[in-house]
Amino acid sequence: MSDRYSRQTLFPRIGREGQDKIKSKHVLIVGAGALGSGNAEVLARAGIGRLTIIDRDYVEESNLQRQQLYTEEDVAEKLPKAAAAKMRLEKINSEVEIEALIGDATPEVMAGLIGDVDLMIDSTDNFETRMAINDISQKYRIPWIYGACVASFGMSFTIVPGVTPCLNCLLKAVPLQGLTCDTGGIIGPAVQMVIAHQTAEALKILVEDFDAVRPSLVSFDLWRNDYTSMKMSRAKDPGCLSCGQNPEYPYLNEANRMKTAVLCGRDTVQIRPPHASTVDLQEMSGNLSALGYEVKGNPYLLSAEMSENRFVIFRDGRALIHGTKDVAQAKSLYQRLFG
Amino acid sequence: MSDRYSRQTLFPRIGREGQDKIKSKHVLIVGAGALGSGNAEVLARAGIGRLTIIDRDYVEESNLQRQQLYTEEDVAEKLPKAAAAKMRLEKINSEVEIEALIGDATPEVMAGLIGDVDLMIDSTDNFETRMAINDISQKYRIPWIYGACVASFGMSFTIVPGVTPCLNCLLKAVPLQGLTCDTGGIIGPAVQMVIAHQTAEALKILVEDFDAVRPSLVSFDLWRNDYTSMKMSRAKDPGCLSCGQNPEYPYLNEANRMKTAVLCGRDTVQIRPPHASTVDLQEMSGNLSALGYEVKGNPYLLSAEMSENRFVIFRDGRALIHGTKDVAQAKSLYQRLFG
Amino acid sequence: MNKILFFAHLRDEAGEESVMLEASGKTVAELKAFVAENYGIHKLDTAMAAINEEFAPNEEMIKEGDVIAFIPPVSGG
Amino acid sequence: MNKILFFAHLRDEAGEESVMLEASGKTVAELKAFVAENYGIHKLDTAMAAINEEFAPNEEMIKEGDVIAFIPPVSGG
Repeated sequence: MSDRYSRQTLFPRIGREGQDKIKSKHVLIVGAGALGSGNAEVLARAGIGRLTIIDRDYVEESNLQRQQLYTEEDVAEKLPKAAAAKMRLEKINSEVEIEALIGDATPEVMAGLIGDVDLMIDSTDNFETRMAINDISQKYRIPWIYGACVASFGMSFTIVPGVTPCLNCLLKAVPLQGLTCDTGGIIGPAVQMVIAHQTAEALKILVEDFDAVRPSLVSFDLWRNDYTSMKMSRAKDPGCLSCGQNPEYPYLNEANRMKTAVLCGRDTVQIRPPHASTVDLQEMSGNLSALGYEVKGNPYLLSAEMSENRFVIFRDGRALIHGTKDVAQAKSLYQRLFG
Repeated sequence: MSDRYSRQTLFPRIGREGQDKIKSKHVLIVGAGALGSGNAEVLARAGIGRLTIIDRDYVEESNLQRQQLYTEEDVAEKLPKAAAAKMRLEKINSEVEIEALIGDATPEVMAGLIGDVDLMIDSTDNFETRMAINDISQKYRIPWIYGACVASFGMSFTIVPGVTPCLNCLLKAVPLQGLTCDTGGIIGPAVQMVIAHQTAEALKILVEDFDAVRPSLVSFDLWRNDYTSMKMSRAKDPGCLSCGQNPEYPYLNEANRMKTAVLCGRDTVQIRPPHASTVDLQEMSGNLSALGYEVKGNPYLLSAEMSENRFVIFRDGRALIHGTKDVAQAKSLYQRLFG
Repeated sequence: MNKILFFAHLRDEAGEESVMLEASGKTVAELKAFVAENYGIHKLDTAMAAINEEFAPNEEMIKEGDVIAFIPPVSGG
Repeated sequence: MNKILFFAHLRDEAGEESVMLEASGKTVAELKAFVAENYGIHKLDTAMAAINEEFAPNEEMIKEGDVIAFIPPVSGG
């Protein structure tokens, strides 16, 4: 064993045996934004054997404030995040095998990747993908770690199939209009705090110290000096469609997904949420203005424009993303606003 | 204002006014190890105006497991940490003015740097330097943020002169033989957690939201799922020699410092702690063996050797560091073992 | 009486960190509806609820002295 | 009775997360000495003590029912 991991093998709950286990494991990180880049860096430094990272976006200037693997040069070159992450991670630890996938983490894509994956780390920015991760976790019996943050607030919860409740037990449905970093802002320390929790849980699972896995959902607000643990033993729903007695894995089903269509000849992608809902157009208008968009609207719809981004949102949640035929990019923009 | 900080100015407690304040401020980071590199990265991404970073070490292989600015190439080139940190930080944010100082953070050196510094962030690995930071903070009325971690445990406390108790109120003396990363090991998530707390406090101070500053000392254990806040209002000692009515700033005084001497012709530095103490040689022997040292000893002393490092420790805390005439490097090795 | 705690943006919407209410005998779902209407909080129906720091489903009955926390799931990452 | 909580490496040394003791009437310094001797904990004299989650100096007198936590200052960074 090289000197490289000496400070980690000195920690008795890992030791040399734990280090060998970490080296033999494969982690799938879904998303390479703030949480994804941070989680990937901590695990690469810790000596994970294999990392698969999937992300559909490229590095933008507004990412640099909190996404730790990226530089100004990555922005200038408009590198896809997964590719830029892989390059930096290889400089950090050339012993780690890294697979970078540029594209949308659909249920089919994730199911195809899951083969020998030991753990999934949620680093996505929307609940549709999280619910799909949750169903894949249950179907293939692979633990995953939920993490999210907005403003100075964040939360994390570790889901071990057969042991803990699952995300569908807690949420029952995809919550629409959760606050996102694009609507509520985000500070770097909140990102770091979620990463600290997700990677600690990851190390416990990788060294197979399941007794140490946190049984509660943690939430915190670093600006308000709050830290709360919510016990989860009673959250398990025996009738849950994801983890109950007769699972249907509803979020692997087309019917529960966002519908997208490229509108021929119009250079536009139409997005329709799986279930009709009512968007608060006035609130959304305020959020978009704060982000720098030029916004126009009426009681039925709202149109917004900023540099190359141009879109229209209707009250029922339907949207037209103009100026693109790229479905993944259109979904990315939509989900950054709606969560 | 560019798009770069849009997600941070969207956070209402910062806003555009707060962003301008951050841009106008100067932070001194003492140490560029795990906490120093992480704190520096978060603040550089957040758009701090000026950073001064001081560190006496160069990048070693065993640092890569947790010190986030450094790569395998920095190890191969044996770059000083402060210099390697500056290079990476400039790629992350070329708008930040960064001064990298390679050397020992003695009280005199720190006092010379303090001119227009708005905040000091403790990222050091020993209490002697922390007590000096604490005295400088009181003497020059500059807030500082204590942070430390070992194993899966860590703590942080924000010290605002005239408002909170100071570190000398809490500790009364330099605690000898605190656990260090070299004796108790350390995991990356514990580092990230301390950084999250230190940088959140830093942002509050930089935007001058002093009401939000955390009034308690936080400590946590990520493996054991502990998180404790200790209220500090009653900790203030009116007779404290650092922050009381008749301050003497004892840690700016030579008498309370480690004594070092280069032993002529022997390529050896002698180190003597300021006050005699009793080292548990048996425990130290176990720690050093776990780190990979070859250790020999008797009831009076212990000698240890690993590649180029070779030293002898006596029961009263005195040590001879062989094979070097560099006092800063010798102190670094000593303090990594004794804290 | 019952103490009701708000987390994250719910706190901004409520304008307070916590309120005191008589909630015993109500279910979690009923309390959510009551609070949403009387304190002008949007989207409380999708918030998670804890009673005395333990997750509580919508059907759960609130007892005298219980402390209820509303924690909104967040999505950013 | 009093609950005594140990943090960080003190917990490893004590072999327990917490112990129950009769400590009322003792000062913090006296309790430290007693615990160090009876639970084989080194270096407890430099640990910080909290009574009911509030920092307590060495001279502070412990009362019936107080929860005492010992938190060692750590140095790594």
